[in-house]
Amino acid sequence: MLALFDKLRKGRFSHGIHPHYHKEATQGKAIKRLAFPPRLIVPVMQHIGRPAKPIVKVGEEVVRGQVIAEADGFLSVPVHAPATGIVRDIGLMASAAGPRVLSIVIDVYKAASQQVLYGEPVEPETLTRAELIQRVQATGLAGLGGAAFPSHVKLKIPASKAAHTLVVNGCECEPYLTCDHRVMLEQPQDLLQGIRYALRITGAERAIVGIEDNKADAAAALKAALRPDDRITVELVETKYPQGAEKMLLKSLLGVEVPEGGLPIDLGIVVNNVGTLAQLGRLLPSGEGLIERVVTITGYNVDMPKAGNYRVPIGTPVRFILEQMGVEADHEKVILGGPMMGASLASLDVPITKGTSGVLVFQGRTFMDGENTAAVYPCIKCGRCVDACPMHLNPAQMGWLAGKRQYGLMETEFHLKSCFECGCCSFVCPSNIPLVQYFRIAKAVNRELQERAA
Amino acid sequence: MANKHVVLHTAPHVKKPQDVPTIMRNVVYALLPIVAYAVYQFGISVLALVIVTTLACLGTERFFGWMGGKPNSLGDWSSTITGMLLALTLPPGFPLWMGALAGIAGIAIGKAVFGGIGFNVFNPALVGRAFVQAAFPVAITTWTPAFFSGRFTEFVPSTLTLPFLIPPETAEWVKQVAVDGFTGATPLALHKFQHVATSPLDLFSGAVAGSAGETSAILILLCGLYLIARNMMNWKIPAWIFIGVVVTSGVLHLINPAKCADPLFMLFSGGLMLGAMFMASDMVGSPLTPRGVMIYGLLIGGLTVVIRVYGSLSEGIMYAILLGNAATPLIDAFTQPRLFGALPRKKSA
Amino acid sequence: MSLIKQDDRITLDTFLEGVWRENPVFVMMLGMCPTLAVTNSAMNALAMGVATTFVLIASSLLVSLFRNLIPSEVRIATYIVIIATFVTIVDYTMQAVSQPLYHALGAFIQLIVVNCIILGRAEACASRNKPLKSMVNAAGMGLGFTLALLSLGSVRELLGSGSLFGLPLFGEHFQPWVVMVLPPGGFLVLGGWLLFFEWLKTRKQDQVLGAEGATHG
Amino acid sequence: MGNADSITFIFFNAFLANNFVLAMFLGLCPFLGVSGKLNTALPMGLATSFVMLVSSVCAYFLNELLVAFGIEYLRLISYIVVIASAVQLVEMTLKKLSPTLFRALGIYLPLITTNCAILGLALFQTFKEYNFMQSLAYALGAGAGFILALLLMAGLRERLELAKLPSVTQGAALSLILGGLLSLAFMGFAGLGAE
Amino acid sequence: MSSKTSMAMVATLGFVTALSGFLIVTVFQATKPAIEENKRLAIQQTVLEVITGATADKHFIINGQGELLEAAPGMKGVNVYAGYDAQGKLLGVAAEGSAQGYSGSVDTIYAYTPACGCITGVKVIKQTETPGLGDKTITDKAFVANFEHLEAKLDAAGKALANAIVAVKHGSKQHPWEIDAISGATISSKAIAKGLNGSAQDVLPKLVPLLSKIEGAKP
Amino acid sequence: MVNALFTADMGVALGYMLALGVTLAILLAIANKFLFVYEDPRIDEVDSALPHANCGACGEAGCRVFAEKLIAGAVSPAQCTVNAPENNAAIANFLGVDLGNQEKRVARLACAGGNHVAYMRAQYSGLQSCRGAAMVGGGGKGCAWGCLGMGDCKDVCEFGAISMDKNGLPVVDITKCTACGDCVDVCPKQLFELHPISHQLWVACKNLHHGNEAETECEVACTACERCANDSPEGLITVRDNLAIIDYSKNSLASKVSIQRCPTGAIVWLDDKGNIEKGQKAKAVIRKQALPVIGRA
Ligand SMILES: Cc1cc2nc3c(=O)[nH]c(=O)nc-3n(C[C@H](O)[C@H](O)[C@H](O)COP(=O)(O)O)c2cc1C
Ligand SMILES: Cc1cc2nc3c(=O)[nH]c(=O)nc-3n(C[C@H](O)[C@H](O)[C@H](O)COP(=O)(O)O)c2cc1C
Ligand SMILES: Cc1cc2nc3c(=O)[nH]c(=O)nc-3n(C[C@H](O)[C@H](O)[C@H](O)COP(=O)(O)O)c2cc1C
Ligand SMILES: Cc1cc2nc3c(=O)[nH]c(=O)nc-3n(C[C@H](O)[C@H](O)[C@H](O)CO)c2cc1C
Ligand code: SF4
Ligand code: SF4
Ligand code: SF4
Ligand code: SF4
Ligand code: FES
Repeated sequence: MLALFDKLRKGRFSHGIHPHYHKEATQGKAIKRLAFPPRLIVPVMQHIGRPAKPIVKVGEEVVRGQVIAEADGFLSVPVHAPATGIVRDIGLMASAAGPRVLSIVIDVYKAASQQVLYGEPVEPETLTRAELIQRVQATGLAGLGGAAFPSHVKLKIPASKAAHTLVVNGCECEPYLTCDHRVMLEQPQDLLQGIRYALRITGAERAIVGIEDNKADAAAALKAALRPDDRITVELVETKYPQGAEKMLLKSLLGVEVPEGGLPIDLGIVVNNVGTLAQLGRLLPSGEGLIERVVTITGYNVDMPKAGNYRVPIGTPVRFILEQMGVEADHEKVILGGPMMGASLASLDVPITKGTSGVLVFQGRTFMDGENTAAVYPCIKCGRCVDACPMHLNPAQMGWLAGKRQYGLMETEFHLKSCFECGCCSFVCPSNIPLVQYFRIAKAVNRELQERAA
Repeated sequence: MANKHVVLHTAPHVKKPQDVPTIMRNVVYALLPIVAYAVYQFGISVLALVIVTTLACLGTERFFGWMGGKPNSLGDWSSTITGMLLALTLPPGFPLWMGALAGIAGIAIGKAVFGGIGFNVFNPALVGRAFVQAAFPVAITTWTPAFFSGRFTEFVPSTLTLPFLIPPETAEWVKQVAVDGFTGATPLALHKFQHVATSPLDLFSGAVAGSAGETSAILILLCGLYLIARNMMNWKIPAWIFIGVVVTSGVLHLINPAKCADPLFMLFSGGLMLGAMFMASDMVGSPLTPRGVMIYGLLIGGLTVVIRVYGSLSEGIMYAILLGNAATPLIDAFTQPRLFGALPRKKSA
Repeated sequence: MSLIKQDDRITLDTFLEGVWRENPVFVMMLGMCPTLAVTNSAMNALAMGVATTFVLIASSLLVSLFRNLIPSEVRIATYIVIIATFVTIVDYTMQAVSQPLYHALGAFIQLIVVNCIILGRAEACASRNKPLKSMVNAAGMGLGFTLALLSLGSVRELLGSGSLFGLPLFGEHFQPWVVMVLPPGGFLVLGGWLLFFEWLKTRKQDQVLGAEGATHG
Repeated sequence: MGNADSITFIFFNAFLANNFVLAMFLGLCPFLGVSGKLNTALPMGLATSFVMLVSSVCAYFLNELLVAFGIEYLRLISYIVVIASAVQLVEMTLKKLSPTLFRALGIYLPLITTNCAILGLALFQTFKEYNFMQSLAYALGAGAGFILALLLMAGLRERLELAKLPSVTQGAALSLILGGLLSLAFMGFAGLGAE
Repeated sequence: MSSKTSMAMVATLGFVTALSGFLIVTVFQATKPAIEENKRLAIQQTVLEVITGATADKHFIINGQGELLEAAPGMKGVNVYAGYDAQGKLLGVAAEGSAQGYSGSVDTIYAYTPACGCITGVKVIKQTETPGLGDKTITDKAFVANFEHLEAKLDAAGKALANAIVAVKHGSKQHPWEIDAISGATISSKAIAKGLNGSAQDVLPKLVPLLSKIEGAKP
Repeated sequence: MVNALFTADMGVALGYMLALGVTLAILLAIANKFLFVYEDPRIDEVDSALPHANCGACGEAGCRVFAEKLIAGAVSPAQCTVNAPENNAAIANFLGVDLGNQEKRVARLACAGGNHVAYMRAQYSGLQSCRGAAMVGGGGKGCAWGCLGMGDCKDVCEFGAISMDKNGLPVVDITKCTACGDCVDVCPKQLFELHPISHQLWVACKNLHHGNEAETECEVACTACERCANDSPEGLITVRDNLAIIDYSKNSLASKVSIQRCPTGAIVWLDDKGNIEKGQKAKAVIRKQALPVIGRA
């Protein structure tokens, strides 16, 4: 009975939410290049894993594309100079998350041509898988879908496992963001090339590109660019947040559930973001490093005629971007990433990093999409969060526990670890309870306690 | 001052446009037609009753808020709902002082002691009613006729009873004003104690004895549908209750038609419609998950019929809902959602 | 026996302990069943309180006398036998004195046997102290219990029947709140008293704090 | 059904309408004391119900004996002594067989001895002159009712543990008010099963 | 565990139980007369109250074979209490009725007056109805007036009542065998009616043939 | 009357009671033999003298476990810092062991940046919790290392030892502090450390910026000027990552000399009541009210 139900539901995941998407402002605008800022702030840790080690000194001249910090082991990626200039400082600089992080500050030469000098072209088809993985690491590629997990690590299938399917995540389910959409429309060849490389590296038999059905034009563009011998299919999925979360996407496309605490590779699947693979398709043959990415720059309730998708050098401070957009310095909220999961900034001197997909400027009473106030009420047990949580958790119960600091219980009894902080629960909560924030706190505390116990 | 500064806030930065006061305010809107119809039916006595219970609820809420040093919580409208619903569950000629006491008891022991909105485990309006039902069993089973002629100018004699005193006998007065055939018993009591059936038409139009707000099932249904349409109420709760009632009474009716009325009568008589639509559906006292809601609804529906058929009382919805509220934490504990990608349970819960 | 030394002296506190600081009902929450069951009128409450006090004192005396003879394995069983004996005595005496009262209290006279206060006193006090001290303490506990029952019984009777010790107080037009003499009334009135005491306590604390703040400021 | 002596009526009456805890005021100490957590309430309820069953059977036969000897006035003392010993045996067995469970129930096991519900059951079944089957139904009903009340209470208290209670409502007062409301709700069962 | 402590245990418990047995028997013996007197008085009082004018009573038992016996402890059967006036004339016979009310059984003693073939008094001896509501059956004067003359005639065959005693909704009493219920306490009222009817249907057919015997058995 | 007592009744009753008592006693005795489980009675005794706060200050999972370990000799009574000293003494006496007194330890706060001296760069709104705020862009405080002042530590201290002063800094009442370490665990900026009260020299700052950069965020920050290190005995204070670090293994060398020339008063001397003494050269802070939120200095 239940199994039958599950079958019927294939092609979609249950729960989730339908926020206002607000993509109109930027989805029709072609990707443009943003000017180089006078100063770049390049953190050595823009990915998950071990920080890269700086290999330049203060006062040293660096050329665009040159490695300025090298990978520290396998679970790490190098950092390349996003522009030609001079290293002004290597020290603790502000980050989006708050703590000061080690960063390389580069004063950009105004007059420089900004040609990418480094890069040693190769024929990927001629390399072995191990060599390819090494080359991927050398590009400094880390997932552009948000988590910034080193791509070469993901593409290296552990010996005990085998990958049969590569899923390409073109959902872009976050409101406001359209960078992946534009990349699919404008660079289908790069993307398909990247998919082919990834198929080769992982040894998967086929690739499926999952795209939300509000981006049918992107799907059409990709289909048109397919070669007959490609083992690649393009499929439309329901437009619903968080369709782009890999677990949801796999459920929608393949009807499988990634087991609790597991990874897609446990099911023989590798998931990559379209932006990541488009970069891979370009960087792998040319041997260049990841020095810029496409970022959606837009806002709500602000006058921003230049809103659109821009190719932004890594390390560009947000302040510079806003100046370029002609936005006045005073505004209420600036968010890096999408509105559902992005971080609001305490300081505008925070740089764009490899994982940044958007810069959103919110003005006025923009916290809410509608008529609400921000006042927090006690949980009225409406169950909306339970009905919204795509992971089928019980956010209400966890919220009550968090209110009493019973973090341990949240983990042992209510699967706190399975929460991927999508924000659906907070989004629907009529009591405006900051559920996700509670869960982040709980996870952090539990992690610390475990570390201390270890 | 122009010193605007960056505001930090945790994700998500957008929200669904429905917060607690909005929902509650809409429930008030949904209740207004029912109140209006009750006033049309029973006259100014009911109007006075609604006002008194609502004021009592609001006053008690504010008093306890003040005692606990909490900010004013009247703006969330929830106490207004409590007051209105409470009045709708009381007999039209219920003495005002008893109504006030019900409001005070409902908010005080039903809500304030638990910490106010959201923390109450029982439905405050029903706590108030259960309290006065146990305190004044005679007054709460004294019904007055609907549509009596002087209803817009004249109070039911018992309405204006002085505080703490026994309400006057209304039997004589009822004889004077009643359209003939009024027996002073609700359709359920008639069926149970006298084995007299009431015509469905009367049930729909509300020309029967009963609580102020329970008599027109259709209107209640429509007002509930408004909330459902606006996604402010969980439609599954009334639905499961109706299913529970129909199934239980259907089975019992087939076994012994003399003892248990037919499902249709069960569904449209008494306070079931009001209770299922507006009181059982109060999310604070109902389970979180769809499976929990199913159990809760079936439990309430089933209990209502069982109490109506086998108990000493003719109506069981109020107690059924209170028992459902009481069982909610247990139901919740046993109907946790199944985790996405859950591994088969190794250890037992 | 115990780590923390027993004090043989009999002080005022030996007696008063049970009346207020360790009131069996309001503080220790013991013997709840009779407390709630028979307090629907002040008279019943008083009778129950007196009966319990008698059993309490008598059994304390006996337990204390035998305290050094009883092997610890059959300690509880022995205490219970002693208590049951006195309860039976009370039971028959009450039947002989007044049938209506006996019927009003029903089985709860016999259930004094299982009133945790009595066994608790036997365990905690009588088995460790000299007879006189045990009895004084038991008397205090009994008084505390009786007072608690009375405070419940009078509120419940007053509101629930409009009378006190059977005397109508509010005239014949008073509408009694029947719920008060029903089971929920018992729970709610005791809950109400506890809330009231708690409120008094916090208010007192606030005052103390306020005074401290003043001197500091 | 409907007959006051029928087994079903006795069962449901003791289970719901005249619930031992909420209407008869029996067994309140464990009801208030051990209802803080669901996973201690259930074993406690089961243990108590088991002892109820045992003592009901004991009481039935003991009463036959007492009547045969014509010494009914020794009823109370015999009941309580037998029950106390039975509980002690259960306690010892539990301690031996499942030390963890023993630890969880901790100080409450001895409380079963001094639990009015057990003795009350034995006395009431004798007063009502129930025969063996009726006594059994009575004990089962009372036990089920005790478990039900305990579980409902534990569920409510566990939930309220996570609420922001006003400072004065914490602890015993809260349990009592909950008990009052539960008892109010159980009034709905009045007369259930009667004709 | 040494056998010595075991012995001590046995000895202690034995001693204490014996001691308590002694105490209890003493008290029991001492209070027994008073208690029995109390109980007898209570019943007598009720019987004399319910049978108007009676000054003396006598307790009989009708056993399974329908024989009339003077009551003695340990007898099984239906209790009936005869009430006589000062002259020793039989005024009426009291019997017990019981039925389930709102929250428990309602037990009554009622007086049957052979002269009119009717019930002439009812007294509730035990009930657990809601105080202030269900106990109106005792206090409500209009309700008690129902039993000044409540018809309880046997049918032609003498095996059952000609008309069953029933309670009807307040204000709708039409026949002499109907009881006008208390409004708001219909259930309790009905319980009384049911108790009377049940008992009368059972007892009267047996009792009526025995009346002469009772008449003769002066107190 | 007396005669009535010696009826047959009495015989039956006495016989019955005797039989009952003896039977049950035998039953219990047998059961006792077969079902007996030994548990050290001292555990109960010791347990009863513990405070039953189950706070974990002793490092064990609750008082009973602590009692068991006490019996086993694995811990010493004074490790329960919550209990009244006389009760601990009673336990030590009862068990015949050493009290095991240790020097009292208390929680110390490594931040002096109240809202009157440290700048806020953004306005945090939302859950009033330091933990929560720290995760949202660091909470908006200019100094990324500094106290956010939302009092998680105060909330978590079971002993009521922490209060928030008017500038939003927690103050530890060292008479109440039991060194349970809860505040150490809870603070997202790791500002608390447990120290014996003899550690009186203390750096009340964790800012890793240098000189001006530090001072523009907080007026009482350690500027890494190294004066304290230079004035102190060799090795007592070192400046590492722009912050003065005290080597408490050399605590016996510590004196008030070290604090005198500190320009911001970041290094302080704590007396045995927990009062703070700053050096003579430390700039005086006269501002009382909170600084406004300013985007960037
Ligand atoms: C700590 C950690 C370890 C991971 N290890 C692997 C891995 O061994 N292999 C792999 O393919 N992906 C690995 N991932 C990547 C995940 O599969 C996933 O793609 C990544 O967390 C980003 O997903 P998200 O953006 O949905 O959060 C890891 C991620 C994290 C956070
Ligand atoms: C709630 C949530 C929403 C996500 N939405 C998207 C998305 O819209 N597009 C996307 O590419 N990745 C999204 N991700 C990340 C994916 O789960 C996954 O990590 C990513 O596709 C892996 O590709 P990458 O390693 O190339 O970044 C989301 C993750 C989460 C937790
Ligand atoms: C708390 C409570 C106690 C009640 N007690 C009694 C009672 O003792 N006796 C009784 O007949 N009905 C009792 N009732 C039942 C109602 O009053 C019932 O509606 C009534 O008996 C029906 O009679 P009516 O048709 O005359 O109104 C009680 C109801 C409640 C809520
Ligand atoms: C659909 C719906 C039904 C409600 N029903 C009730 C009700 O029956 N009684 C009541 O006191 N409040 C009711 N409320 C209001 C509110 O939830 C209630 O006051 C809370 O119990 C207070 O915590 C209702 C609210 C909604 C949205
Ligand atoms: S944030 Fe976590 S709990 Fe909330 S909806 Fe998303 S996965 Fe579920
Ligand atoms: S959505 Fe909010 S109010 Fe509703 S149950 Fe979840 S936490 Fe509670
Ligand atoms: S010390 Fe830490 S926990 Fe305490 S208020 Fe400051 S930041 Fe918060
Ligand atoms: S929380 Fe901190 S201040 Fe409070 S007692 Fe524990 S260590 Fe001391
Ligand atoms: S008094 Fe009844 S269980 Fe304690």
